[in-house]
Amino acid sequence: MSSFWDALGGAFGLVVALDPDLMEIIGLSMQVTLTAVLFACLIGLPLGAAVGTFHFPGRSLVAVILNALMGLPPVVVGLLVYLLLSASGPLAPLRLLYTPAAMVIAQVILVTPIVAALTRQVIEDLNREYSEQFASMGVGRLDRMTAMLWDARYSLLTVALAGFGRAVAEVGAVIIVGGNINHVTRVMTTTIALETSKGNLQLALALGVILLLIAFAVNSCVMALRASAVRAAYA
Amino acid sequence: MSSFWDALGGAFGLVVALDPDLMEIIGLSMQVTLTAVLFACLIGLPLGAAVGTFHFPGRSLVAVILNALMGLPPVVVGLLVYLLLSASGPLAPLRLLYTPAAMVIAQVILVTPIVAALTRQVIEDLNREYSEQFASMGVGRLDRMTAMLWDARYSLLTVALAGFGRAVAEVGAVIIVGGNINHVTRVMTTTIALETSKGNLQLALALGVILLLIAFAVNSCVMALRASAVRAAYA
Amino acid sequence: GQVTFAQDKFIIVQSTTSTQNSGLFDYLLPIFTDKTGIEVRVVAVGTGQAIKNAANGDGDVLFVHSKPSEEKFVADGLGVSRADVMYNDFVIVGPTSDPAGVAGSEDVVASLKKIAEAKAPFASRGDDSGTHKAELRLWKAAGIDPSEASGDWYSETGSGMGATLNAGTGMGAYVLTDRATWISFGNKGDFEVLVEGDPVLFNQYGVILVNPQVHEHVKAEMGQEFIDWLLSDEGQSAIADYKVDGQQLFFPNAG
Amino acid sequence: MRDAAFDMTASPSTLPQPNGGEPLLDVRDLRFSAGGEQLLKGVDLTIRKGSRTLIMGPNGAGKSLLLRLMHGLLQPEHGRIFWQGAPMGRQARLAQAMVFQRPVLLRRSVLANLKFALSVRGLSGKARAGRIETALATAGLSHLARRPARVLSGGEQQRLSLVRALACEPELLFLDEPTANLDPASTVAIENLVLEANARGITIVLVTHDAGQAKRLGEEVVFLQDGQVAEKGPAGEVLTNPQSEPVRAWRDGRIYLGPNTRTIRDHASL
Amino acid sequence: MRDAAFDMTASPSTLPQPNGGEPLLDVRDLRFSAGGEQLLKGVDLTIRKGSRTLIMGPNGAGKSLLLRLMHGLLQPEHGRIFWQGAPMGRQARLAQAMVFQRPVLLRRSVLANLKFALSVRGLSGKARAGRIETALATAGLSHLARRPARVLSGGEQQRLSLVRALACEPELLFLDEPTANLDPASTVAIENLVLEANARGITIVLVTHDAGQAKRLGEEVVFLQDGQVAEKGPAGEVLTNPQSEPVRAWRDGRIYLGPNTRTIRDHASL
Ligand SMILES: Nc1ncnc2c1ncn2[C@@H]1O[C@H](COP(=O)(O)OP(=O)(O)OP(=O)(O)O)[C@@H](O)[C@H]1O
Ligand SMILES: Nc1ncnc2c1ncn2[C@@H]1O[C@H](COP(=O)(O)OP(=O)(O)OP(=O)(O)O)[C@@H](O)[C@H]1O
Ligand SMILES: [Mg+2]
Ligand SMILES: [Mg+2]
Repeated sequence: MSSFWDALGGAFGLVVALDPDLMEIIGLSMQVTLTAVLFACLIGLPLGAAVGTFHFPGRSLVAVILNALMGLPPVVVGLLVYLLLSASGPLAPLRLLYTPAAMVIAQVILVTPIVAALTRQVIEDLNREYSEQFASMGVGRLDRMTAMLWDARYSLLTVALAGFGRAVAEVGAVIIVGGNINHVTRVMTTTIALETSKGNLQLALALGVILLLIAFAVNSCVMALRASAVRAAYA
Repeated sequence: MSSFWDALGGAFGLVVALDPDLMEIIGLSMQVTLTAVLFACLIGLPLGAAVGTFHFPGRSLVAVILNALMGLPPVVVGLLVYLLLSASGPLAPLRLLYTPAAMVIAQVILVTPIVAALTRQVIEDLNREYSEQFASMGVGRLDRMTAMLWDARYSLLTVALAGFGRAVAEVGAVIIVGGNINHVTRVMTTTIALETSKGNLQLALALGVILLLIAFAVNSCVMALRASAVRAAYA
Repeated sequence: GQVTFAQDKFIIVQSTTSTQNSGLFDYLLPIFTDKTGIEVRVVAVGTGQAIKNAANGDGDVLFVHSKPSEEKFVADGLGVSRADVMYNDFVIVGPTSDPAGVAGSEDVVASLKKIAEAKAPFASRGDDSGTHKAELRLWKAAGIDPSEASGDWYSETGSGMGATLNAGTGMGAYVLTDRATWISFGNKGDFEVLVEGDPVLFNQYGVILVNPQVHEHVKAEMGQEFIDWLLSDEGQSAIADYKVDGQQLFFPNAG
Repeated sequence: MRDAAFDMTASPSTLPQPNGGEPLLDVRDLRFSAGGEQLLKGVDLTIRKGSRTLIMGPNGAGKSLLLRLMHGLLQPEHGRIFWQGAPMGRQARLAQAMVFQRPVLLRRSVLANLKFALSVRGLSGKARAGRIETALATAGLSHLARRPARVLSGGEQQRLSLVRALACEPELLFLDEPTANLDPASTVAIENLVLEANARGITIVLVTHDAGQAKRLGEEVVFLQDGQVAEKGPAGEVLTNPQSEPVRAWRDGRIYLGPNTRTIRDHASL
Repeated sequence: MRDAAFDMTASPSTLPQPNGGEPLLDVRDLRFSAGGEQLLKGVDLTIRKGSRTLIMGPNGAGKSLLLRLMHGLLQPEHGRIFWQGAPMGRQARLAQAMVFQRPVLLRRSVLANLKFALSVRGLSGKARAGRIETALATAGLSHLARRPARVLSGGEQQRLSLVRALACEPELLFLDEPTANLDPASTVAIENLVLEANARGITIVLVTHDAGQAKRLGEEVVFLQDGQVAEKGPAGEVLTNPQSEPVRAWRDGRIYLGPNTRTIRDHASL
């Protein structure tokens, strides 16, 4: 695997040299992923909290559906979004196909169920502890949800990071709706797939290592923020 | 999208008619995925529980690494396993490349961090409650872990199902190490990818719907088993 | 050769997506397997990846369409020898609205010039595949460097033929594709073949046995049997017999 | 035991009014089962407006369950609960507050716990700040306001959850063993607080195991045994001159080996 | 307060031996801080083998913290704890058991909770079954063995966690307000159980707010106030004839407004 180390060195060289092409790709990766995770959390956290908190008919069915949707195949999501946005699709006038926005849409669809399903579990566990007290205090539905989302925030960070992991690693959906178009929609994962299909396996691996390091950096930042928040809460 | 309904009808027709090719593909999908999830749980549950329970130097680093590894790109995992198993790789004598076993290995690598990272969070939350009592009783390390894994089993089901979702939907890694060889390593997701590249988008979508229904069925079974276990525990 | 167990009676062919997506293998391989009892397992990936995989020894036979790379593969000693099997041709497909007005042309270079002048959208595979390399040769002949317009009217999809065609039909862009993939492609939309018949659009497929002296586990006997059959009259006429919608996709030209 | 069929159709206005305030909460033939066992076996009870009712009885008698049912946290399996003559609803619960036997505090600071409780009642700004200050001072927790509520000592937690409930100014306050973990001074203070609140018109329902406390606070005593009311009446009478065997046994610190005790051996060594 | 430098080097054998059993647990100038505040401010204490020590004091005095430190669940910030002359270790903790103020029960049945505790001590099969049966009978929980422990009533949970600790047959038993939620009969039973265990040689350290209980059970009383020992001595003396103002205040149900109370207003309305 010595050629791998060469490739890794080369790839790092590009990063260190701030190679504009690679920087553009990394930047777009982060932009698409973080936007998608943000939206997925905006939808998935309240959704999961609602299912984890309230009793309504069909609640366990919804929980099972959310769990099942964690198994949404990326390619299928990609196709669905493609068919919606394509020139002959219903949303063609938006002209979003092969834009980063389309990739964000696909990732939101993919990541939201993960965030929602895991949030449901976390909130359900907390609700077992809080629900009688809340009922006694007459806390309204919205207040219950927000209070529990807030109090479970440290556990939910892991949920959001799971969503981030799925989004940042994802290639099947974004390549279909983004098209992996150079300088437009090319991100880390689609680049890796491309280099793989070109047979540049070592380069592909090296790019993968860089992607992982970026994911590691993001996770470290989040956990450091969390730690300092915990410290502040106890100070 | 009327052609989609035709395709879906057609695909269902194949399922209902127990079309042997489709059955073979579905069967292999399930076999690979469930085996992978089983191994991922066997590794990830104790690993996550250990990180969530014990204090050791570098513990938070390990937690961050596990979180970051949730963002392991499937293509990279596929490449890594490919390079290991390839005829010129170190594990060539096992002759596993382009077999279902290779696909299982890739998925285990992909899913284990997800199971471990989410397990860590669940167990850490439970440990906050139990740890003093356990310390007081002098419960040994192994007993602590197994006791908490057992007591958190219902929450951990959701974790395992998240792993299942990731595995069943995964295509990037299995297509590289499995090769999508007809009758040998062709599974639902690689079939969907193939049909997509053939331009049979409607058929691909229909297969995706079937895959989702299978995921839904698996989730329903798991949740039904859980519900009856809960009922038995209170009877 | 080596001892072959019953369950081991198969070979692995590293090939490209065009042969797989066109359905050729689904037609061809059962005929061969019926006759010889040898199962053929096809791994269909990008040309570059196929060659790389074969170089690693992860296949017994290489069946691609990029003559220079194939010749280099043999020259490097990785393959035993190369033989022509069949050809088809490249065509330019595009929307019926034809914004660059190239429909009916037989001059592909002139057509590319028109497309560039009109800045009409063009989707390129951009993946170093045989098709991509052929496309780049044609641009060069037209005296245009499309990479300057990359991300503008010229989109490099960095994907396989099918994915690029999906992108092309999705964004209404011209695409250079091999005819076989196009004919069997299911998502044509309002696209049709606009430019064809130029002799420079010739697309040759070759087959190579991976060198068993480099990779000793290569199933040379069975691989050679497959190659021999492909090149035989029987194999050649089987290739010619494969039709989609009444159209012949590949034209045998062995020997 | 009363006739269930009769009780189901009985409306509280047709029932005899005990002297004192008018009925605030009426419990009719309340039954409740869980885990396949009947835990409350037909409880009848009237809480009059402005009264102080003490619920007493051995561990596991069903006191906390009864409070939960009266507060509307659990749905009865049989029987009815009326709040000011109408069936219980969410509105009724908002007029009540409850201090649980095991305090449930949010994973926030002491201050944030009080803030949350008051903002749920629609209070904010100055009005809230004032009430919070009073509550903290009342609980003797002013200097601990920024501490996470979960690290408070047992007694501090109990005091916090009590003033949290009081700060909401309910019409009816349920207290489930509110002084179990308190030191003598705090116990006296809380008892005075309860009497003060009652004097302001707040109806009190209090569970306790402390006979002294019962005598100091009680008007009405309801003695539960095995999910049934064994005896009820004015506190002085029930506690000093019990008419039923369970209360006599309780007063003497004996185990009551009544008809519902499964085996004598079960309780023998206790 | 003692000189810290001296205490750090003191070994228990050089310390004067109180009459009665030899020292089992020695606490020297123990200090502990959390959340930026010093919560224990130099506690010295000797628990003699076979003795019954009562820890008393107002809410928030640091009683539960002191128990946690003595049991090795928290690490002191300063000072030392010796177990039979040697520094505390895991081995020492295995010879001790503790009943927490707020019982922590596994999310399992009553039976499974006992099973788990005993199997941790290496018991299984018949020996375990026998001890479980005794424990259940002792706690009066035999008929609830299959119930999830989390749904037990407050008193039942307290009894369960007590017999769970006793079943492990520790040398030293820490009890943090073990009868706070118990009815009079159970309180008597638990007190007898504690005396019995003590008679069998088990050393007892018990936290209580109940002066009556203290008189019934106590040999030695240690009175904590604001993280410091205000007074210690034989139970009879300390409780009937206190020498220090904090204990006098406590006995009279008054708030001690000593030097460490931040403001008078803090506690005024309590
Ligand atoms: N969900 C449940 N499933 C099974 N049994 C339950 C459930 N909830 C409560 N119980 C049982 O009901 C009985 C009454 O419980 P409750 O908490 O009302 O007792 P209590 O009178 O408040 O006792 P204590 O004085 O100990 O607090 C107990 O024996 C308890 O084990
Ligand atoms: N982790 C912590 N951070 C900040 N303060 C703490 C922490 N743990 C305990 N305290 C504080 O230490 C003080 C002593 O607590 P402790 O539980 O020992 O009291 P206690 O004497 O047992 O009181 P009670 O009789 O109410 O049980 C309390 O004021 C509590 O708020
Ligand atoms: Mg109770
Ligand atoms: Mg305490």
